[in-house]
Amino acid sequence: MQDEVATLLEKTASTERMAQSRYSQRIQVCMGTACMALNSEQVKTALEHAVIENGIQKQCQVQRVGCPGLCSLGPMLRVIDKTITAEANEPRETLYQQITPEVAPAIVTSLTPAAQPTSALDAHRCEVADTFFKRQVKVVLEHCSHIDPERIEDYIAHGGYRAIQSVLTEWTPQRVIDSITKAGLRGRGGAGYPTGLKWATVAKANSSNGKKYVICNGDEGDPGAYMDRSVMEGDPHRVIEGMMIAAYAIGASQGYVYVRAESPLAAKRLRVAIRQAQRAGLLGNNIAGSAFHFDIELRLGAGAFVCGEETALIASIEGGRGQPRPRPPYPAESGLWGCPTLINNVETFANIAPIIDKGWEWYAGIGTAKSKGTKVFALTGQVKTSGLIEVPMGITLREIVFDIAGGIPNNRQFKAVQTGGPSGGCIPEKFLDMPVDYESLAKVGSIMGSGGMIVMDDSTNMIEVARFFMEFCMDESCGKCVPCRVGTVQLHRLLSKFVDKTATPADLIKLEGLCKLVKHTSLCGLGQAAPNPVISTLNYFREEYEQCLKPSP
Amino acid sequence: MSKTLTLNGQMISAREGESILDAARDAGVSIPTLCHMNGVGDVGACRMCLVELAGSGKLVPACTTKISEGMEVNSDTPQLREYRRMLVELIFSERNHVCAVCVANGNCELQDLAIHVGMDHVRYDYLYPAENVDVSHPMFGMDHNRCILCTRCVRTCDEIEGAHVWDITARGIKSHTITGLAEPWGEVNTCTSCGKCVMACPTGAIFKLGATVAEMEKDREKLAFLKNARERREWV
Amino acid sequence: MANKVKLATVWLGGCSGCHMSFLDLDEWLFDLAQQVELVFSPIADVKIFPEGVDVALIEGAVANEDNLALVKRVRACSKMIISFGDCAVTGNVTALRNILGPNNAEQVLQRAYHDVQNLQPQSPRFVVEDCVTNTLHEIVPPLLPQVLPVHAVVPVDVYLPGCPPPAPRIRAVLTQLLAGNTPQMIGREMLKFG
Amino acid sequence: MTTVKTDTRYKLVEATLRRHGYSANALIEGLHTVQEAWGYLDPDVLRWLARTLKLPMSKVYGVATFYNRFVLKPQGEHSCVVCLGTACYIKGAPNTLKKIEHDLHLTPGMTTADQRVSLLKARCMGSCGLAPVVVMDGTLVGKVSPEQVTERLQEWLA
Repeated sequence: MQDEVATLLEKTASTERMAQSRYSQRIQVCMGTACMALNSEQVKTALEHAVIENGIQKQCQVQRVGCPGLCSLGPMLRVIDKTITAEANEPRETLYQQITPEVAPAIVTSLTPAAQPTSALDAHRCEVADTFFKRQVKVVLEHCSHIDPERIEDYIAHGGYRAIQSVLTEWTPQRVIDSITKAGLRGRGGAGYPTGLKWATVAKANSSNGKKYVICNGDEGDPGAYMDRSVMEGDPHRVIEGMMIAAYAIGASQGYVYVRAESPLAAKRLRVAIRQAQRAGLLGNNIAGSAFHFDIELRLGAGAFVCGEETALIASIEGGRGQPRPRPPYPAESGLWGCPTLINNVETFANIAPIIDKGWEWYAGIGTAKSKGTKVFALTGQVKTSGLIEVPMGITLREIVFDIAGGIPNNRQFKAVQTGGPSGGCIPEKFLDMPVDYESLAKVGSIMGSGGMIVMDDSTNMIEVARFFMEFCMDESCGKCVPCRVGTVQLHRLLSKFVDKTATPADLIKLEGLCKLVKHTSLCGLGQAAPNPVISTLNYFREEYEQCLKPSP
Repeated sequence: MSKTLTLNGQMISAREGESILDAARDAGVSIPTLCHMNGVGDVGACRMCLVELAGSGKLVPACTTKISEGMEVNSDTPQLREYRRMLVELIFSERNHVCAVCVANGNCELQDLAIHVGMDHVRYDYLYPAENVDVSHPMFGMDHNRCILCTRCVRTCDEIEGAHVWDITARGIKSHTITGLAEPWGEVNTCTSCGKCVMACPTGAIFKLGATVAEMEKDREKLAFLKNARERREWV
Repeated sequence: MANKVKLATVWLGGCSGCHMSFLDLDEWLFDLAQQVELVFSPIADVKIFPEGVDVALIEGAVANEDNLALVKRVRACSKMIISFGDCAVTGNVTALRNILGPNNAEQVLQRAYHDVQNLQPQSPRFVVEDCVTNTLHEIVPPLLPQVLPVHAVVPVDVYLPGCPPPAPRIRAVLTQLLAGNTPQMIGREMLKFG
Repeated sequence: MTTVKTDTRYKLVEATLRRHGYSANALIEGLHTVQEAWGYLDPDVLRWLARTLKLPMSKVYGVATFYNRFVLKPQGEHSCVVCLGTACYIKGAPNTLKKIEHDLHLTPGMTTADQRVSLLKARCMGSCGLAPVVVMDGTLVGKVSPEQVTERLQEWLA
C-alpha cells in the first residue's frame, strides 16, 4: 500500500516532467495579488492568444506562477528559453517587468524562430533583478514563481510530497521532532519559539479524548506584511505538506488553516490545494496506506488583528469572539476544544519539508548560531525597490536596505527601519550593520515579527509613526483587559498632544509610565507589545518628543 | 495533594490545582480583584490580581494561575501597587463614574478598590463617552456610564442562570455590554428577571429600578451559594 | 499675628457643598481661627485673590473663563493648593456636561435658561462694566468647551476628595498641615469619593 | 417565518451550516455566508441563524460585531476601501482619505445618503509593493493618487 503512494508520486512527477519537457520555451506570469491587481490575468490571456497566433503553442507554454518578489514592478513575468543556453548549459532566463496586455505579444514574437532583434522590450527588462536577487537565499520561496500553485502535479514534479512520503514510510514521529529540533528552526510568527520544542510538548501532552490538532496561523495582520499570503498564494502545497509532517509528529488527525478574509486569493489557492491533496489520497484516512489519518479544513478570518494571537485564534476557530485568554495553560496542553494543539505560522510550516528532504544539517548550516535558516521579509516604504525577499539569518540591515532594495529614493537620507509592525520598533541608522536575527533585533528594542520591514527616510515624523501604530493597536484591541483597552487610548491621546505640540513635561512622564504599565500588565502579546513603537522612538528619537513640548508660559 | 509555595516570603501550603488567589485567601492574604467573583469562572481580564513570580519576574493573574510546588509569589510590591493604582485610574477615566450620584455609592467594588490602591485623583484625561441608560426592563436598569466591562453579568447569566442574555459587543474601547441582539433589555424575552446580574455587578451599572443614590446593596455571596446548591447539592 | 497661616478658600464650578461641609466644622472653626488668617473666601468680602497665601482650598471644577483665570492666579499666589471636594478633584457633577461632547456650552445654556423655564426664558447675557478692571464683559462668563478638574489646569499639592468631603476629613487634613506635615490621604475615612 | 421558505438566500446559509454539521463553531462561517448573500448582516437573519445554531442571540451579536469584515447595515451600490496599512500610510494614504472626506463629506464606515457609495478603511491589504492602494468595487488599484480616487467616486455619484 505504501509503495502505491510512492509509485503514484513518482508517476505523477514523471508524467508532469515529461509534459513540461515537451515545451522548449516557457513564459511564467506572476499571479500573485499585487500583479493581478495590475492586470496580470489579462497579460496571461494576451500571451496565450499571441502564442496561438504565432503558431508556437507546441513549443511555448504560458504558465501561471506565484510571486517572484518584485511587487512594485509588476506585472512580472519570466521567460525560460531552452533553445538558447546561457552559462553552464542552463536555459536562458529573462525577467520582464511592468508588462501590459499590449506589450505581451512582443514577448511571444521574440520567441518565434523568425524573431528579429527588437528594442521594444528593452524598457521592460528587469534591470534590478541582479542586485535584488543576488543576496537572497530561497528556501521557503524556492517554488514560488516557478510552479503553478493551482496544480498539485507541478508541486510533485518539483519534489513535493516526497518528504511526507518518506516520513510516513521510514521515520518515527520522534525522529521528525528531533530533526526539526536539531535544525534549529524557530517560530516565524514573530516570537521565535523553538519549533522542535513546541512539537515535542504537544507530542507529549495527554489528550482526554485522544484528539490533537494542528493549526496553521495564516492570520497575517501586521500592516506592511504579506509574506505568508505570498507563500499561501504561490506554494500552498508546501504549507499543507508541512502541516502533515507536523500532524504525524505530534499525533494529530485534524488540521485547520486560518486565513485572513483580506487574502481571498490565498484562501482560494489553499482550498484548491486541499481538494487536490484529498483527491490524490494525501489527505484523508490511511494516508499512503499507513495508519495515519489527517485532514485539513480552511477557516476564514473576519478581520481582527488580535486573532494572530494563538489563544484568540483558537477562540475564533471555535466560532467565538477572538479574545485571548491567559496562558498557561498553553495551547500545547489545552488548545482547540480543550485538546493539545500545535499552532505554527505559515512560514514555519513552509520550512518543514525542505528540512526533512535535505536534512537538518543542511538547514542548520544557514544563518547564525541561534537563528537558523532564512527569513522572508516584506520590504516596503521609502526604498527604491520594494518587494518580497528571502534572506539568510544574520544578513545586515544595511545589506537589505541598500544592496537588495537599492537604498533610499529621491536623494533623501535613511532615518529608520521598522520591523515587527505594531509590535515592533524603529531601528535607527547606528544599528544598520547589526545582523538580522531574533536576539539582535530584540536587543535594540524591536522584534523579528512576522517579517514586515518598513524603511523610513528623513522626512518621516517619528511621533506620527508611533501614533499611527498606537491607533492601530487601539482599534485592534479586543477590549478584554483594562491596560490594553483603555491604556492604548490614553497613550494615543498623549501622543496626539505631542503631534499637536501641546504636551507638557508631565505628559512625557505619563507617556513613559503608561508604556511600562501596558507592556507589563496586558493580557496578551498585542497589548504587551503595543507600546514598543513608542518606547523605541523615545529611545532613539527622544529629541523629537522634546521638541514637541509646549513652550512653558 | 498538598503543595508548598512561598507567598510574600511566607511558606504556605495549598491544594494541587488551586489558584494562587484561592491559596492566598486561604492563607489570609488578600489580593485585590475586580473581575473575579466567587461562583463563576475566571477570565483574568481586569489585571488587578496580578502577582509577581520570583525568578522570571513575570506578572500573572492570581485568579487564573494554578499554584505549583516551590512557586515563589509576591502579591504586594511597590511596582504592583503602582500598577494597580494606574489600572484603577484607567477604569475611572474610561466611562463616567460619578460616585456622588451613583446608586452604588458606598456599596461599590470599584470605589472600594480606589480607596485600597490610594487613588486620590486620576492622572489621565477622562474620556467622557456618551453612554445610554437602559431602563426598559420592568424591574432593573443598566447604566452604561458605570459599566467597567468586567463581564461578571455575562458569566453569571450564562453559567448560573443559564439564559445567556448578556454578552459583549464590538471590541476595544468600543466594547459594550449588551442584552440580546443589542436590544433594550426589556424586550429580550429570554431574560428570566432573576436579578442575578444585579447581584453580580460590582458597580452601580446594573441596578434595581427605584434605587436612589447609595441605596443599591448587593449580596454577591448569594451567587456562590446558588452555584454550590445546584452543582454540589450543598446549601452553603 | 504675622506668623498666622494665610488660608484661602476658593469657589469655582461647584455647588458650595464643600464650603458648607467646611462650616460643619462647627466650634473647631474657633480653634482654626486662632491659627489661620482667612485672606480670601466666598465667606469673606475680599475681591482680589491676594499674594503670599500659604494654603488655598479650591472647591469646584474649572468650568468657565473666570474659573480658569482665578485658578491660575491662585496657583501663582499660593504655596500649597488643595483640590477640595470631588468637583475639584474629578470634575464630578459639574463635568457631566462634558458627555455632550466638545463645545457643548450652547446646548447647556439652552437647556438651563430656555428649555426648562416656564416663564420668560432668556439668556443672562447683558454686558456690564467691571468696576475693578474698568472693562466691559458679559455677566455670565463664557463656558469653557470642557469642564476640567483643577489638576488638569495647574499643579495640585493635595487632593481632598468627597462630595462633599466630610467635616472630620477636612479637619484631619488641616490639622496635619498646621502641624507642618503632609496630610496622609489613606483609607476610607480620607479617600472615599462621593 | 415564511421568508425562510421563499428566500433562496437562506438555502445558501443552510448549505454552509450543513457542511459544519450545524455545530456552534460554524457561527463565523455562517456569518460569512449571510454577508455574501445579503451584503450585510440583517437582524432578522441573525435571529434565524442564532436559532438554527441553537446559540444565544447576544453571543451571535457579540461575534458578529467583533470582526471588522461584518457589517450590520446595507452597504452602498459601490464600495471604496482605502488601505491605511503602514506602507500606504508612509506613502500618503491619509491624504487620499482626507481628500475623499473633504470632497464627498464621507467618513469611513459611512454610505452616501443615496446609497450609492460606501467608504471603508482597511488595515493593510497586503499589497504593499503597490502602496498606496485603494480597493474600488473589489478591484485593487495600486499607486493611486487622491485625485484618481475622487474622480472615480464622482463618476459613481454622477
